[in-house]
Amino acid sequence: DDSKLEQLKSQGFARLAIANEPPYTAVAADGKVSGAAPDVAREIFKRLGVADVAASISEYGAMIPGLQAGRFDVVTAGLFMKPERCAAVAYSEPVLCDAEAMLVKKGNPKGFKSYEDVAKDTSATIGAPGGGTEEKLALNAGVPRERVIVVPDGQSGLKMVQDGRIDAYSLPVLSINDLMKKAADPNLEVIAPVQGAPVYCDGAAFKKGDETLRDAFDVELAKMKKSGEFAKIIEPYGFSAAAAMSTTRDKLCAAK
Amino acid sequence: MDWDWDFVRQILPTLIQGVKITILATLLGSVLAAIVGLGIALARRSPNKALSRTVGWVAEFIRGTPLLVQLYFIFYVLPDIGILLPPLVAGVIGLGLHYGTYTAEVYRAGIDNVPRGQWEAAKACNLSARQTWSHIIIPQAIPPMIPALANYFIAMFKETPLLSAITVLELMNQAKSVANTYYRYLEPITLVGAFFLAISLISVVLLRWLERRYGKIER
Amino acid sequence: MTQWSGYFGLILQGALVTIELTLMGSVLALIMAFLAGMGRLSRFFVLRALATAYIEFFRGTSIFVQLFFAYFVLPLVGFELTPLQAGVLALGLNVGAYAAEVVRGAVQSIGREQHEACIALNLGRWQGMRHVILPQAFLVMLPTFGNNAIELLKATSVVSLISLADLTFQAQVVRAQTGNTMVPFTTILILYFILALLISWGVRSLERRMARGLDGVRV
Amino acid sequence: MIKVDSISKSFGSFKVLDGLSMQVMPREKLALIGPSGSGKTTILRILMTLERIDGGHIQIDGEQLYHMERNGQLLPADERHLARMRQKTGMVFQLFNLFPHKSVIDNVTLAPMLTKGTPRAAAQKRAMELLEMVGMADKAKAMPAQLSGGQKQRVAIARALALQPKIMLFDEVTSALDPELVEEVLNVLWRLCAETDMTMLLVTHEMGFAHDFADRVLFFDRGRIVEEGKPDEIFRNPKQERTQGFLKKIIAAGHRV
Amino acid sequence: MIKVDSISKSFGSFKVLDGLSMQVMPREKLALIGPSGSGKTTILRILMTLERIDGGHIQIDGEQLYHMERNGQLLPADERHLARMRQKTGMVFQLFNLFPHKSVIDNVTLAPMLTKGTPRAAAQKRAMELLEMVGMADKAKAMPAQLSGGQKQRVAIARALALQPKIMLFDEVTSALDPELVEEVLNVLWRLCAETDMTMLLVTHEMGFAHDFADRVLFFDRGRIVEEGKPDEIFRNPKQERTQGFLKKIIAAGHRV
Ligand SMILES: Nc1ncnc2c1ncn2[C@@H]1O[C@H](COP(=O)(O)OP(=O)(O)OP(=O)(O)O)[C@@H](O)[C@H]1O
Ligand SMILES: Nc1ncnc2c1ncn2[C@@H]1O[C@H](COP(=O)(O)OP(=O)(O)OP(=O)(O)O)[C@@H](O)[C@H]1O
Ligand SMILES: [Mg+2]
Ligand SMILES: [Mg+2]
Repeated sequence: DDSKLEQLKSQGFARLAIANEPPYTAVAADGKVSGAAPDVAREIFKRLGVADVAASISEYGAMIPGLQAGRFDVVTAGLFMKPERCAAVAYSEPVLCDAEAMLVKKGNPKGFKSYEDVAKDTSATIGAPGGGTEEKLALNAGVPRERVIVVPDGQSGLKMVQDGRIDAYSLPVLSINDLMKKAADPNLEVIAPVQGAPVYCDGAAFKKGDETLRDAFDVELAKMKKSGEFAKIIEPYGFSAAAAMSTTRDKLCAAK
Repeated sequence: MDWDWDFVRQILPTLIQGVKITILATLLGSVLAAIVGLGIALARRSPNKALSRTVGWVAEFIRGTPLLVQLYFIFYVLPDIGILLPPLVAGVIGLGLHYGTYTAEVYRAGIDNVPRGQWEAAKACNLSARQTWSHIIIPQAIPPMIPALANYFIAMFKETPLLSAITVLELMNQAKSVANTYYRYLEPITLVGAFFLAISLISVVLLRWLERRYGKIER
Repeated sequence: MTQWSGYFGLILQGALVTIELTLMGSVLALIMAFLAGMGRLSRFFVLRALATAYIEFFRGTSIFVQLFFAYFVLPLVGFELTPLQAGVLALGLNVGAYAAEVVRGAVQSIGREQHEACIALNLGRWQGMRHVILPQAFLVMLPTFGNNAIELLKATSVVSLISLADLTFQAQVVRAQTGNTMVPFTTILILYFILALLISWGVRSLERRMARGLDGVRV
Repeated sequence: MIKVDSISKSFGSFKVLDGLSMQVMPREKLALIGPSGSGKTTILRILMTLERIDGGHIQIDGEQLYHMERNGQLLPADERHLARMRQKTGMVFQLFNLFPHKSVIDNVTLAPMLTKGTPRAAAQKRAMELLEMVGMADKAKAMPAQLSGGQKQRVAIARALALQPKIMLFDEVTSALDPELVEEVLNVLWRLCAETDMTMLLVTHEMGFAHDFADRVLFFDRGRIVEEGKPDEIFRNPKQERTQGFLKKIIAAGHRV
Repeated sequence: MIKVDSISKSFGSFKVLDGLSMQVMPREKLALIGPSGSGKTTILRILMTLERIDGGHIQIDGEQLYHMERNGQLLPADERHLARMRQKTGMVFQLFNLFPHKSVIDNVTLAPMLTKGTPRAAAQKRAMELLEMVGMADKAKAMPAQLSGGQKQRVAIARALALQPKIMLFDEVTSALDPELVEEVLNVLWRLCAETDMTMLLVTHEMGFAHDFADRVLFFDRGRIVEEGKPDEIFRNPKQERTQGFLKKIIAAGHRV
């Protein structure tokens, strides 16, 4: 049934959960929300007849419970599709794709190329967002729990690498690049992409049960991808439209 | 969301790891708070006006601002001036400083509550300042403070989840971590709540006992 | 660097949210404090038990857990709250539980002789409470209420957990957008402190106004 | 008339009153004397319903105080019965127990306005008369903290009188006062004694005053009445050894009889 | 000998003592009487160095109390000088001020052991003698909270005596006691008066006792000595109107003179 979409139309806006993580999302000095993920969502909802979106920044850990509790209508925050997540929410087709990167000290003193390298060096620590893709990749690569440091946000991770508290901080490539750009610190270096880590794509995440809305979203998304408007929105932020169009939700949700 | 006992069993060991860190942080923080508080209380009684005023304002500042922000400050800003602390150490220092400003008030009240007549009787007995403190004032001031101090240590215990902001893997952080791994929130958070409640109820009993045992001096 | 004024604007917006939360939370806390505090003094077992359960539960579980429940679990059982409502609810109920004990303590601190004077003058229980005991007890409560309000102010910093754009949260946003840690955190520390000073100043002047005449000199 | 019939009262395991009986006639002025801890305050507090009794009966004006008759049965009194019975009695405390947050006149008008619904104007008029009587009319606007002990006690007396009780209980109303201030309160009691026909029960250590003031003196010891009689009999020729010992000590301590 | 030379003392803007002078001979027993607030307590507290003076001089045994001579100059006394001078004086307070966390005997032995280094055994022996004297030997092991007011006060007297002061100050030592307990403390004072040759200054409202006990009576009013003389003169034939008024009121209030 279309009731969810009708409801959004009549109230005139959809509630988005976004992360505090450029360039997926950005907050301008005047408080206006932009960034690749919300821009795409805003455009599609406009086409669906929902005039506006109301974006609120949320912790990663609070997004899925917030969606389940009906706090948000959709999460557009760079939540990468993975089988477990696909079980918890209803994803749209892929939107933003990115590989994984690591931030390390200049010259990569410990010589990391992959998460396995971190696992092998018994004194090495790696930082990652709690509950994020990178945390899981590191754990799966065999880095023990106590050497995977849960870092609340990107700036904290950057600071911890600068201060030598962790040896590497891992986020998607574009996020790391954005951090680097803002920090402009010549003593840091980015390793991208991390070897052996797949390229992930996110999608707009809907509550289980809102599949009709999701399907309507997908239709508009596909149209935009075809017309090239999709690329026009996300490429200025550094994302590749081709990557998103080369894969599907079903593939990503089935992976591993 | 239905309650899943199997899941509970699965995550319990991880949460217990967090409990250990939580308790460790509380204990270390309490010791530090007890010492810092005494320092502040004595400095504020100092006849040196500059010292007592400065310490007074600093304590007032620490007490008037959130521990969360202080923790950020200690952990992320202090390295800029060359002070690099491991997460747990930074957390314990934050807790100790913050609660030290509270315990200082307890010490102050404890000392003020010794009746003036006791100071005067000590003087009439010709005791020196040191003898008055060690034989008359402190022995009467400490026992009534014990329940109030214990109260703050329990409060501190319940604020340890803040340490997750500076990457200490205490109970709340562990719970969030497992919740994000399995996308189940009800069980971990409820368990955390139950754990805090259990400890609090036990400590209420303990507190009542402390109050009975040390609460007042019969005059 | 030119954007700083804009980001300060963002932080000020956060300050407004913090103030709003503090005010509304304080009102709720005050109501709960009197309900539960008087409940604990009630003659009726059921009221006493209810009040005790409320107080022990909300003092016993950490504010983090309560906030999480108000925001994520209540909707599952049909109570949909906006983030602001959830924040006010959790903060108000939490601080209200602490303040309830203040109410009880203050009422009990009014000597038995005042209660007896009420009986001897044949005032009813509620009349005595309303006209004799509470007006005196309120003066005893005020300073501690002030402290509770400051605790509440500080506790608002944890609402960032439920996406409320309060001071601390905005500081994090500014930090992520500018890459600067020192400036936003120093700014909000100062803002929190100013707010805390305002609260204690307000309470103190209220106290002074109400205490007028109570310890007057003989004329 | 007050009729106390073998009442007993314990605090924990300590028996304060032990089968005490006594009668007070209407308009009688009674002085209760006796050593500390003998139960004088307790009996007044029981008459004021500040303490419950463990056994026995008390009648005031022919009505049970702590019991009520329902369908021929004697049941423990409920709060409503007590409130009604309480109207007959007023009490003045050793430590005055004024309401510190209310001015002198508000202390006096509060109870009539709340319990009898007396309009404010009428209550204030009556209060001023009473304050006049105790010599405190000029302090009507003052707060209790601004008064001396003797002044506080006089206000407390006016406050108790405002409810027009038939029975007034005074518990050591001068013993918390500086010696110089005692007289002014005793003067008020004298006037009260002369001008009204209230029944008055007075606990005091001022033996001289008790002697001159009372129609009858009761000597308490350990929760019992050891001796009673006209003041002259008790003070000049106490029969009981216990009474003799007590009076001797009080005299040795410098109190006039 | 104590020589007080035109001392003054204010609390804030309120002048409590105003150019007060007096002399006390060795072994003299002095009673200080006067209305409330007249400065009796204050002068005792000044002699005990619990308050500083604002002007004037005090000599005890020819030595300055609040000043010390250094190279011919008179400087304000430092804590060491005060501590030394304090040895001459002992004080007993209205509210006893026993140390509640110490047993009776420890209250008495504490000061000799700490300030004079008396060995424990000797201090305890002496303490038992003193407790014997005040009739409290059997309560040596008790805690203060277990004692009655009169018993507490007797222990407080023993404690003050333990330091063997030459001058003893008593500030209304019976006025916080139940009337029946007053006698036991006055008895101790009588014995003390007879058995030792200490100089004693006694503030009291017990006019009868003051009369019998004192060699000389000082009548205080508003921080000055209004009248002084032998007890018989003061109590029977007070010259000053103020004194007459005061004594009249006290007598009217039921105190024997
Ligand atoms: N609430 C109470 N709990 C326990 N014991 C009490 C209580 N009230 C009075 N008592 C005890 O009962 C006894 C009698 O007390 P009461 O106050 O009637 O004596 P009193 O004759 O008025 O003595 P006083 O002259 O000292 O006022 C005392 O031993 C007292 O300690
Ligand atoms: N620490 C103080 N601060 C302010 N005023 C004080 C202080 N101590 C005493 N006073 C005032 O000094 C005056 C004299 O006090 P003092 O205690 O010497 O009187 P007193 O003669 O002992 O009276 P009483 O018989 O009531 O004990 C009083 O008016 C009192 O209020
Ligand atoms: Mg009594
Ligand atoms: Mg005095």
